[in-house]
Amino acid sequence: MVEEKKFHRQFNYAFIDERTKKEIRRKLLKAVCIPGYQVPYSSPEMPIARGWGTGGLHITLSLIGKEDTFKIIDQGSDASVNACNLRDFVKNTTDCDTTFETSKATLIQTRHRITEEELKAHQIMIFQVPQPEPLRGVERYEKKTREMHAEADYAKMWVSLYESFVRFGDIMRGAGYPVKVNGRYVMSPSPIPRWDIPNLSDAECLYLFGAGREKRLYAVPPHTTVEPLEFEDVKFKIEQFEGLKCEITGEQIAFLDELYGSDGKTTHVVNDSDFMDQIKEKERPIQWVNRYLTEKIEKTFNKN
Amino acid sequence: MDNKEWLLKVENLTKIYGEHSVNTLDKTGPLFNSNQCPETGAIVACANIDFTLHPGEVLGIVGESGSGKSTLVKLLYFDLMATAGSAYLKGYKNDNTNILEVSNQQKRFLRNHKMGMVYQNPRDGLNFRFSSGGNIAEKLLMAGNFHVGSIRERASYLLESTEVPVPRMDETPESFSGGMQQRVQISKAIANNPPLLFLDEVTTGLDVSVQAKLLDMIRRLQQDLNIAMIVVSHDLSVIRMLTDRTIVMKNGRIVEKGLTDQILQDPQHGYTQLLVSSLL
Amino acid sequence: MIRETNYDHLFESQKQYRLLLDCMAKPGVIAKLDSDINVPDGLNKASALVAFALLNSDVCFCNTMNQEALNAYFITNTSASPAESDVADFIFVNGAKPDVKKVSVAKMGLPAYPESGAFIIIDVNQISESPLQDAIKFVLTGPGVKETKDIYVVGISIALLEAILERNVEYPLGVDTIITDKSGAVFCIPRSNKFKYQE
Amino acid sequence: MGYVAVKGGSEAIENAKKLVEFYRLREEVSPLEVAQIQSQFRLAIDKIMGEGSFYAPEYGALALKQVEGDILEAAFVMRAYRATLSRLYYSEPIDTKNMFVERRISSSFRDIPGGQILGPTRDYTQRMLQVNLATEDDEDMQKFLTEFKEDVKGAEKEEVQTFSKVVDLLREQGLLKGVGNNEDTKLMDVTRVAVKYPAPRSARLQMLARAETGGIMALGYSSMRGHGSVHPTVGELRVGLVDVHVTDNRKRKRYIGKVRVTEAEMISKAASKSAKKVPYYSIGYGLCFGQNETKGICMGILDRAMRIPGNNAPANDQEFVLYHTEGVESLGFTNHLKLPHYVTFQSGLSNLRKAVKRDKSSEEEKKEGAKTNGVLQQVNDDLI
Repeated sequence: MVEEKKFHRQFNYAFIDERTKKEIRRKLLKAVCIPGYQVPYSSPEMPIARGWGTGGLHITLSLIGKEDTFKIIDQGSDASVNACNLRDFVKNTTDCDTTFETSKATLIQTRHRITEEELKAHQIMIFQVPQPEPLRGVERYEKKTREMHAEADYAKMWVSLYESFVRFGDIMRGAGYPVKVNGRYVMSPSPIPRWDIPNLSDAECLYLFGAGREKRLYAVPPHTTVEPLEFEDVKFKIEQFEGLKCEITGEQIAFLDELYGSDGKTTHVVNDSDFMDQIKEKERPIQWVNRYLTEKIEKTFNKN
Repeated sequence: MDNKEWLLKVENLTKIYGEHSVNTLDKTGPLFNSNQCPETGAIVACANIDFTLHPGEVLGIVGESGSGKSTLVKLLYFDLMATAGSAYLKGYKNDNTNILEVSNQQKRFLRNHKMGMVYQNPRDGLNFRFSSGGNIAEKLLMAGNFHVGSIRERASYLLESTEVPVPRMDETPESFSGGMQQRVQISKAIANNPPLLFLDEVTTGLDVSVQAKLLDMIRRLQQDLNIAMIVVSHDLSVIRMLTDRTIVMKNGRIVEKGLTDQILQDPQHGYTQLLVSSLL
Repeated sequence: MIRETNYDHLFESQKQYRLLLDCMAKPGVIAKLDSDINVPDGLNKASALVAFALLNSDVCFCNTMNQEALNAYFITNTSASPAESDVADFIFVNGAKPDVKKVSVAKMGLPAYPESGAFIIIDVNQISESPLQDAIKFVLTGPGVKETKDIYVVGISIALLEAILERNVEYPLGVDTIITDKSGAVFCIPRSNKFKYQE
Repeated sequence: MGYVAVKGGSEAIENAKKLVEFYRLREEVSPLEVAQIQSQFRLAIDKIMGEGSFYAPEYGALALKQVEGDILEAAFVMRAYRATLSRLYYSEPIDTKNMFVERRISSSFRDIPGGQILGPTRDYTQRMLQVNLATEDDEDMQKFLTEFKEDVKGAEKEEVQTFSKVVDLLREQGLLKGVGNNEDTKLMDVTRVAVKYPAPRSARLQMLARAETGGIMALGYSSMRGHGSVHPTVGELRVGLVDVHVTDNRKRKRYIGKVRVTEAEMISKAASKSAKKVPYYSIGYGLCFGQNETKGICMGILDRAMRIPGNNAPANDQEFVLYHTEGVESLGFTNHLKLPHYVTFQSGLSNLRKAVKRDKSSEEEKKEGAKTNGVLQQVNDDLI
């Protein structure tokens, strides 16, 4: 019966049709060739809402194959509800392996965090990006921000940082701190905390960024310079968590979440759920090395 | 004057809006008392403008509205694209590169390092979302100064020399008076010591007393910094006060040029005579 | 005309794309592309696999060698359409005997949209990480390369390299290069790479 | 403990899914049939097809059933499904001159060739709650249908209703000028490529046709109320069926079916750019799936408004209009605020705490209030 046929249709492997996958694959190659530059792409609708990780999914599903092991985190956690939903979706449409263990994953999709554990050359980290345009805060028109990137005209961006210092005594950018990639493009790292920013630079792994709603893809290849925007006398700083440690593991060198108990007491725990599990159950995984972290380690342990 | 001592050379600068024909230039101008081509309706904003500016010299451009005087400086500051013509800047690429035809990145470089512009409307030259200090910082950042301390020092110095109260540096120009906004604009324009400054009707719309103070300040600044200026105004008293030489424009063409004193005392062209008599 | 029936357009192209992506992200890394296909004379199998992985009816290509047979082969197997080299998204070139003129007019993108610059796919005889006789040595530096990386290539003309360097003078405008050899080896030089070569 | 609570993700989702299904059915009223929804929620389906940019009434009805009647959510489901279908052909431009007209009005002229045809509309009815519908049954339905058929007997088999266009009358007299959108030599398919700004008219019209009705109504209304300068008249508004053709691989034109569309041709005055400065009329065009007159009209207003140079009103600003009327995208992004943001919040919080500390220790306490407000604002800006 025609009616029966109408409502019985198989979806393609990894959901997206091959033609769109090819388009995304070509655009990703171009993104890699021009680090930090936002490549426009078709960004077809997904069965996931816009703003909930469609850009990340487009990349993941265009890359994924039978041999891949997929990990997805949201705010550092593998088990957060949206991560679970997206993991289910990827698993159901590809039948690939999934894992919580950072070291076992080949593709890691993330929202708002880089793993606490250092990533290796064979791994690809895929960011879900809400607003790919770092200049949107200082210039609302896409036509103009495109021109600004074309001419490497970042005056307004710099003035906004200057103004932040003047008004508040520091550069008040929290997550999503603007960076300059390969000495050319100013890029939004997606809303990762400043803690993670130094790990974008000169990494072993490939970083890919997908902004579905805004229809943009971009990339930071391995061993690429990524510098946070800072002044000679007003520097970029990571979050400090001074004197705080994880309630569960005692860990001091990791991005911490602040929890409020029903008794009103504040405690802290390691944000990266797999990192915490590894510490608890096995051994502390190898962490990223960057000068901000080294400084923090020195400060923390000299004090103690 | 010695040919070696030029700063800016402008040749055949022309800006036409709309479709033009071979006759457009011949059928417009002061002779016809019109900017508009009778054949195509094209508007000739300015045409065949030639002049040379010397280092440290102040050149006035005077004319009624629609004479093309503002267009001229906007073409040189790359706010508008010229239809034809060339301009050369001393010290830039062997002095023989037409700056009107270089890439946008190069134009940006020239604006950041070699030129300053003060517009009639402070909103065109200042970003009202930024503080006054931030506006000045913009120019300094683009010239490669990334030290907040030294940026603030320079901004304070500039605001002081343009008579803006330094404690108001971190306020946006929004709350300032018109005269003060203009002074912030001037501070920004001269922030990285450009050899060349354009002033486009900068006192228009201000109170007479404020005008006088601003002109005084500009004259003092010009003498202190020995900066070359092109001053555009419809007001001959502004031209008289500030400039060494003057170009008189009408319907997009130059009708008379010479030393300002001479033009004021003995205007040759009928139109200039009219302007001068109205000043008296 | 050969219609490749053994090639798996889903999983093989996925696998080979991943290798290409890795090579582009890490200029100088050599990958092997292989598949059970019957490529017409004068084309490296790996170049055909690059085409299979990236081309479809949304893009156009220009092949500067053995035109008739290769055009037919690409059209049949990828649905991409042939085009002149100044508008083509992909340009296929013989490294030893290149049509340099065609490469020298390749698209290099627009300042606001540099990604429209072309891919140049070059067939050479041999690629190696260790020195070879008659090879040209590439010294690669830039994003994806830790410090510098040396690659040896046999069968590539200097004029072609000059044409590519010339296209890439005004970064971010430029072309992105994929080099394949007869054994299926492939490496990439994105426009961000400031490579030098020595004879 | 917070940490453990977050871990139950998968299970929580599973339960939420079950619960929402339970909420859909818990009243134990017999399940809605798709055919019922399709035929009796005709206008909802039309909206869903327009915003879902997918002409498939059965699927629209199914989607509406699935999401318990949330029209935008249903459009979202349709879009996601549509995105998995391959685009085989582009249709030939439909010719609305040959529309089988069901409704057709013009407010520009008192009478028009062929006459005004009200067709199915609630425009001139009193919107009183019709309490008798509460007890409507099959018998009532049959009774009405029989009577209605009796009424229209004899008038039934008139000739096919196609009419020439009202705007053609103006065009023939030289009062209406073409839009002159030379930029559009090729259709730009907004579902296949990311739009670049300024967007060509073909892209703008497509995006409006897919836009959320409420969104374009708000902006269209703003333009008429004074934020902008479009003062339109309905040149012609028609609703009816049009034939759709495609050209196949062998260049043969093939008929593939009919779709119902609403077409609005809005007329407004435009200043001339030429030397003589004679004003003329210019058109604002709207066309969308199904019967959705609000959308057609507002689309026409916005098409016109976006061609006015300068961005002095929201409706004249194409980036503003097109980005913010995209219903499915706005829906997703506004709702994504429900996702956890504790990492980003923490990052902003650490800045704020430091700033407050600095502020307290600083001697100049004058502007304390203002400063802290500024700080809070900044922290909010960071929470993207």
